[in-house]
Amino acid sequence: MSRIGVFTCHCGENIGATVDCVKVAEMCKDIPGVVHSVEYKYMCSDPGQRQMQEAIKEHQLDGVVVAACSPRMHEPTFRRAAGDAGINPYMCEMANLREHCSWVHEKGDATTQKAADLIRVLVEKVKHNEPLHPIKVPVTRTAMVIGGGVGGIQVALDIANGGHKVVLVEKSPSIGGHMSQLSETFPTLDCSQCILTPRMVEAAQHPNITLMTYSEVEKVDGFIGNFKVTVRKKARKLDEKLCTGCGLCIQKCPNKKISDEFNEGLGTRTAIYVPFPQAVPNKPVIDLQNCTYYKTGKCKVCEKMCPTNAIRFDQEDELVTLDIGAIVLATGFKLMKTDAFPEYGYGKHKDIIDGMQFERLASASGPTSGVMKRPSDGKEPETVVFIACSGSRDRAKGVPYCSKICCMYTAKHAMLYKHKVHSGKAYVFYMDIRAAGKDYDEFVRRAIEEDEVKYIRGRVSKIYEEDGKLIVMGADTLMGGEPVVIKADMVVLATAVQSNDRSEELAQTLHVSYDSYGFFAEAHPKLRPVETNTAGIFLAGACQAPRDIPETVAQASGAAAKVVGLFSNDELTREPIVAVVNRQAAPVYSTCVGCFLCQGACPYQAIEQEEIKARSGEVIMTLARINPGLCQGCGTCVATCRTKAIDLQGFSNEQIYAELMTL
Amino acid sequence: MDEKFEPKITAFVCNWCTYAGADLTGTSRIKYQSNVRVLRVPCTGRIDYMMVLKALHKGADGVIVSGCHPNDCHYTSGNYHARRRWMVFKKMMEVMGVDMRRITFSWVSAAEGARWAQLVNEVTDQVRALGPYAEFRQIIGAGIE
Amino acid sequence: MRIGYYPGCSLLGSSREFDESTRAVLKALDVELVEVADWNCCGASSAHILNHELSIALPARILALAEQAGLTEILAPCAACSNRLLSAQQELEKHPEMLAGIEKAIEMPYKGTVKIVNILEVLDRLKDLIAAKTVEPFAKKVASYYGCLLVRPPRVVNFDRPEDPQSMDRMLRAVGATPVEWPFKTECCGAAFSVTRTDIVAKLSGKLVQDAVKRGADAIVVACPMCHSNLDLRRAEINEYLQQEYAIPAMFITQVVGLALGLDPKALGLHRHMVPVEFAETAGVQS
Amino acid sequence: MEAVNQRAKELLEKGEIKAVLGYAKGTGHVRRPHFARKAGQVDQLVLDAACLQNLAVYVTKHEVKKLGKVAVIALPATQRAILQLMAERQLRDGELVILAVDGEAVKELDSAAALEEHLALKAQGLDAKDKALLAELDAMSREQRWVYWQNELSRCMKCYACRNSCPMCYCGTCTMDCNRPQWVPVASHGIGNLEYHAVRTMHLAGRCVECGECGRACPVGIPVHLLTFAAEESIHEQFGQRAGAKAKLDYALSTFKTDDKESFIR
Amino acid sequence: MANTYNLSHESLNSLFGALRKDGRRIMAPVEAGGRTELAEVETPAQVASDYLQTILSAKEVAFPKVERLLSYTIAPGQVDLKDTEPKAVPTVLFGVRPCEAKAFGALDAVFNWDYRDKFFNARIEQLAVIGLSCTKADEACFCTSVGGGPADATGSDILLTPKEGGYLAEVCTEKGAAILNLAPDLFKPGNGVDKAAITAKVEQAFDQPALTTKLPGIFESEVWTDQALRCIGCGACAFVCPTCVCFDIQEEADPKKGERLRCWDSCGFHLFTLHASGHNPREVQGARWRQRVYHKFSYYPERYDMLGCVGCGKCTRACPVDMNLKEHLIEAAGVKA
Repeated sequence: MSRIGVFTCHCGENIGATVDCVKVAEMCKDIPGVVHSVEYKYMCSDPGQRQMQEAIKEHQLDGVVVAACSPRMHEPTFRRAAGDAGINPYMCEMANLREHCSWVHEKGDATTQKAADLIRVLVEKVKHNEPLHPIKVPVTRTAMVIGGGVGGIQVALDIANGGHKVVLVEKSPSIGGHMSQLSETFPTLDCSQCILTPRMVEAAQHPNITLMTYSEVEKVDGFIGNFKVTVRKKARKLDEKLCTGCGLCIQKCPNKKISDEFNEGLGTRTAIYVPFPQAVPNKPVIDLQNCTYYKTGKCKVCEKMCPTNAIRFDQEDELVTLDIGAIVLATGFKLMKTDAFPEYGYGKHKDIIDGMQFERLASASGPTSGVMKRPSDGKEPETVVFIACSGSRDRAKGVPYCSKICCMYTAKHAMLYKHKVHSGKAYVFYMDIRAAGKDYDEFVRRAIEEDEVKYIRGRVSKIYEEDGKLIVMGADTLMGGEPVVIKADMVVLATAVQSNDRSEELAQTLHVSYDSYGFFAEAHPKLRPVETNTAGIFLAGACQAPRDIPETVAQASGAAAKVVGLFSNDELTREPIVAVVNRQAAPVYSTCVGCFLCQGACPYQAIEQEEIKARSGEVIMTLARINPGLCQGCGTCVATCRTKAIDLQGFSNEQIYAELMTL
Repeated sequence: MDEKFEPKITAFVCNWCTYAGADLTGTSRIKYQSNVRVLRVPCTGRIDYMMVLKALHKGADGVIVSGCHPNDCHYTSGNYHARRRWMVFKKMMEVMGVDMRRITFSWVSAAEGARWAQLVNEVTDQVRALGPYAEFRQIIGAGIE
Repeated sequence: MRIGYYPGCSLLGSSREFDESTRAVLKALDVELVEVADWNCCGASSAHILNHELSIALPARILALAEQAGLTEILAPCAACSNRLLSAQQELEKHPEMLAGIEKAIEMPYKGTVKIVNILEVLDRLKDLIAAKTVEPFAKKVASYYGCLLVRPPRVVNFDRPEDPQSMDRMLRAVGATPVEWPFKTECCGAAFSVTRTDIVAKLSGKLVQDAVKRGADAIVVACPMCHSNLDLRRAEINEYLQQEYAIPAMFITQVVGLALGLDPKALGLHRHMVPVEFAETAGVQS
Repeated sequence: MEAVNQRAKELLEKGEIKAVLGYAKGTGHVRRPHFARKAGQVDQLVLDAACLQNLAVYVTKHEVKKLGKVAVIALPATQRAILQLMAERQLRDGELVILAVDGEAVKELDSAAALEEHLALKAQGLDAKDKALLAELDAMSREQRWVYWQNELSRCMKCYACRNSCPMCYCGTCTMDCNRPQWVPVASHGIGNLEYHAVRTMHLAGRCVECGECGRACPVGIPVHLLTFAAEESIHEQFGQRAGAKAKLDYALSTFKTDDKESFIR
Repeated sequence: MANTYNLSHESLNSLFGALRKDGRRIMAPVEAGGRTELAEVETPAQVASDYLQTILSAKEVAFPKVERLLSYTIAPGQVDLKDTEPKAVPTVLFGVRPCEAKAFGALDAVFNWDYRDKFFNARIEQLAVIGLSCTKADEACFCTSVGGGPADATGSDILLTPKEGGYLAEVCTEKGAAILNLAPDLFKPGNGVDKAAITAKVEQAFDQPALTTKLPGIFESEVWTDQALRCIGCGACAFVCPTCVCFDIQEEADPKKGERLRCWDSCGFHLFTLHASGHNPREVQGARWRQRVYHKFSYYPERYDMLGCVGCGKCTRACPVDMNLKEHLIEAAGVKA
């Protein structure tokens, strides 16, 4: 017979005001197997926990039901306390009287009855609980950082400086990310390249960091501490060891009119190229879509010119599988394109550009060498309109959220423009100015007050072209909704920050959750912001939500700290909520019949084959076995198994059956 | 029939979405009817159809089975497997003449606290209107001398 | 092809030429138009601001009649008509609980099975045939003017791009015309102010006429009776307001297609326009 | 038949197999399963329209496996069952000699791949009679179906003839025999019978080769095969998969498509 | 004590009326959906007219497939136990075959061996059997090989044998006489008829006493394994058998209440003898099949001095794989000891 203790919590007024806790505690005394039932104001408080621990000892309890808040809140707390009192922590269960009862029902007998019922169910469950022991798994102390922008670089450097190996995977030919495209950064207006480039070089030269540029993660198997990551190293068509980065091939490449991604289509590049002069590594790649040789079978000029014979036209993609202990996602974001705006001409006007294009126009290393020239005819724009919240906070565009960085960079853009074209007129259409950050609001004020940027609070309904001008039709809501028409030479849309292309695909590869906009989901919005729901995978930067540089870097260091913390142990312990295939004495061995129908149902490929052998070595049966390191405890296999050979620890058939019998 | 018939509703919900969603209902102080008793399992993939049948056996007048929306499964695909299982199970129950108005399948995410309240209320009202599941009750004990 | 036909009031009155040209062109393309018998007012433009149920019941009756006639598709050339039909159909789909009341009001069953199409959709389907049958390419520069009701609200009409639509431009290119790039494809013409406040129409439609001419158009092409009224019937007020004699004709898309197919201008109702359909060497402003 | 028997004799004589599993004359007009273990016994084997049983039920039994390699005279349903058993890893390639009989034609097969290829040439699905029965069931109201099945199932006494005659019910420990917990009551009372047949159906959904053996086996004439047929057909309709058609396991309930179409989940 | 009477076809109506008036339920074979099964009837017209055997035996009248032995409720601090009082309705079994009537003796032997089963006895006390001799038999029948016959009156309170215009009625027991006394006018004095001439011919198939003597010596014979190779191990034979008496006790309970049920069981099931350790003394179907034969033909005679088989052939007819008991017994009888 079980000796179960029930501890009913008032949670102050939270439960107590609706549920008659005293009565509930009294009712629970009548449940067979319950030897101790009390109520207390705050069970989670120190005295509350102590009370429970003392009762465990005094009444020799072998199981505990804490009737309080959601187990998602305090189950770890009470299990720890129960464990400290000498019983197995998994002999403690929680009945959710707060979120599922007192907060959602009116005061009354029915609610009190429900509270007692909820406890009764859990008491029956606890009677069938088994003591469980945490699973220990070894840890491979190598981290993988996916994404080589400023966030990824920071994570990699922090982990590497912590003494652990890091593999930094970047899909494009160079690390640097969006930050390397920026001209100046707010609120200090220091040159982006100047502060980023040293970090890029540091990462490249760090003995603990292995750079894998022009590479993409293809497959992730395994689990925390023991991931097996397959990376596709795309063929640069070049022997990186031989290439010195002299650039001769680039100079001689006959195919020079290719739209340049790094310059956001505002400049051109060759078919063999490095994305930008400061690229790390400074080794070119051949763009297969545009290379004359791959299109026509003739050319090979680069091969002829290369002084070290580094060009390899026959090079193939390479798949590399790595043992990884932790993964940090730092895959960044993308900007909504101007063609997403019907009201602004679906991207057909060359002089309507997005924020990143403006960065390139303003950048000293950009296609105009930092001279303000509008894309259509290269003229210096005399009037520029900046439109904040282009797409952001707009349900019709599918982006109800605030993109967070646009207020600041729009102010910066207007300022940079005014610094370059002193006589120019800059207008900013905005909804609200969100300049929360150190020195941020001061920065915006400077744009308005010192650089005389005209801020108009209102939306722009339409832009059309007339006589070489862009007619911007908007409204000034601070002037009673008065229509405003501005004849502009160039319009800059602060387009919405969106999750990166294929981020959902990547999330599915890594088994991490993501929100409806494709941003990766953190494990807890407040308390676990750099972790994902998948153990061992962490987040940094704008792949989680729109972020600016300081925030990205801070989060990157946070994620790095998590990884370093994980790597501080030889092995780590995991919750024993895993599926198990039963084993019985010969000649039955197991009720598993070895049909392996469960294998397909497992999302984690955790179901392996195990052979039962006679002493002679002859295989008697082939059974399923569940790798406790891979199993995450979803229980899909349990429901699939016909012979009930698989059971889920913590949510076993016996436990659930007992709960059901109580209803 | 008892004039004050109050239906018994049993809900099987996954830990990560619907249970968390129901927690949010609480945190948001959205009220709903108290007829439902929730059983927490890790994932809809864990929900064996026998649980649903047992709930009816043990006197439930209505059953709710709920988990993460497609694509949102904490375990990436448990809910897809569950969905298939339900598609077949529902068909079977219909063939056997079980009243499927009493079994509700739904997706309620961790963010849908209001939706959980609405679902529970809708199901409770619907089952209350249907009355006790007398038909099913009749076969319990039938065939015993 | 056999298709249901709901002309609506405008096509019997102010825009008879739209009706005539639609029938003529579709006949030339071997499309059989089956006019819905005993049709009624679609409710535009006032029913929906007066009584919601009425605004649903009126179009529902038309659709129900079409169902009874065994039609699967119904063409409503007037943009306001097709807009109202679509609105009613979607409202009933979304709110099945309204159905009983509506059926009672119209005294017949309503199933919602009839697909509603506008004239551009029908022409687009026949594009290849039209191109093949074109004998006199309409080699003019044209400003394609869609107005509001053809493309808006997008969730109701779900047709073409709500800003800068393309379907009429495609059709015009198919018959040899060159659509000008202009920004006012969906700007307001003044619509129902045509009667009550001609001054507003003059201002709004005036902007359209002025810009079309400025961008070198020889004609403004429309697919809505209301647009046509404002651009054609109100041309005197427009010209007076702008202090300019704009002679650019406003034509229905069906008329343009009809001309290209070599149909008799009279059969297309060209003679009914207030602004003569004439093209000078240098179209636009007549000095 | 003669050709089959001839080949069976040959195999037995050469010692390549230890027994031939086929049909023999039984009580009255009945044909019963029969193991011919000596060449001389082969002549007892008959093959005619009265041979109905799905012989695949025997090939997973350890008593039969212990005999050694067996040749099975396999009608189409038996072929499908053997293929499904192979996909479910209950039989290996080469473990059996499959004498596939389809009308007059006989083919000797010994691997899942060969069986798959062989079966691919044949139409699958229910015959007209069973389709009509399902349609009849379908035409009933929900309440009528409930009454129909409760009437039928009231006769069930859980003799498990349906289970034991099914080639796919090879589990060493059937879920019905699992008692910790006892999900399905042992007793054959109202709820016990409903739950048993629901479980049996769900366990065969996606695995049923539609031989109808369970219905034939039932001593009290409950058309239990209609349940598994309905499940299997619905799986075929909804997911396009069929049991007993593929050498590689293609189990509808452990695979999924992200766009599986249903309309009932709120 | 058999007294012989004539009973006309027409008088059956009155007899049924008299029985029902006396408060007795009449159970008889009826046709339902192509099957012959036992069911409650009100008039003779409802009784199946031309049948060989019912699928299930008549044993369920006294030994139902599921019966409640006791129930209990659990309240705080106490268990409230309630014994089940057997519901015994006065019943007349009409028209069962002599073999089945005889089988009640085999059931009685077990239910009253050392422990007297109150459930069985309560029902038997209230039961009267009006048997009906067989005028036809099939290949499965072998009553004459096990001491019975198509017109054997053992076990019947009244045995009817069809003849022209009605039945020959042999009133065999006091229970039978009591029925006669309900409607004495219907039973006309009749003279003896040559029953053998009217009833079915069932040839004796094997020498049962010799087989029973031989069985202990051929326990290890391969004949059992060979015969059982075809057996799929279901319980159809046991469940239709009029003498099979094995049952399983099941407790169905939740934290608040429970009940104890007695359910039919079968020695043919693998689970029947499975130990909790996983060991199974009857691991293979051959052993289980042998048990079935030995129980009926060796252990029964040894323990109760009677056979556990009445040769009705129901098992053969019900078997999905045509395990023909008669044929198998003939084969066993031929095995060299």
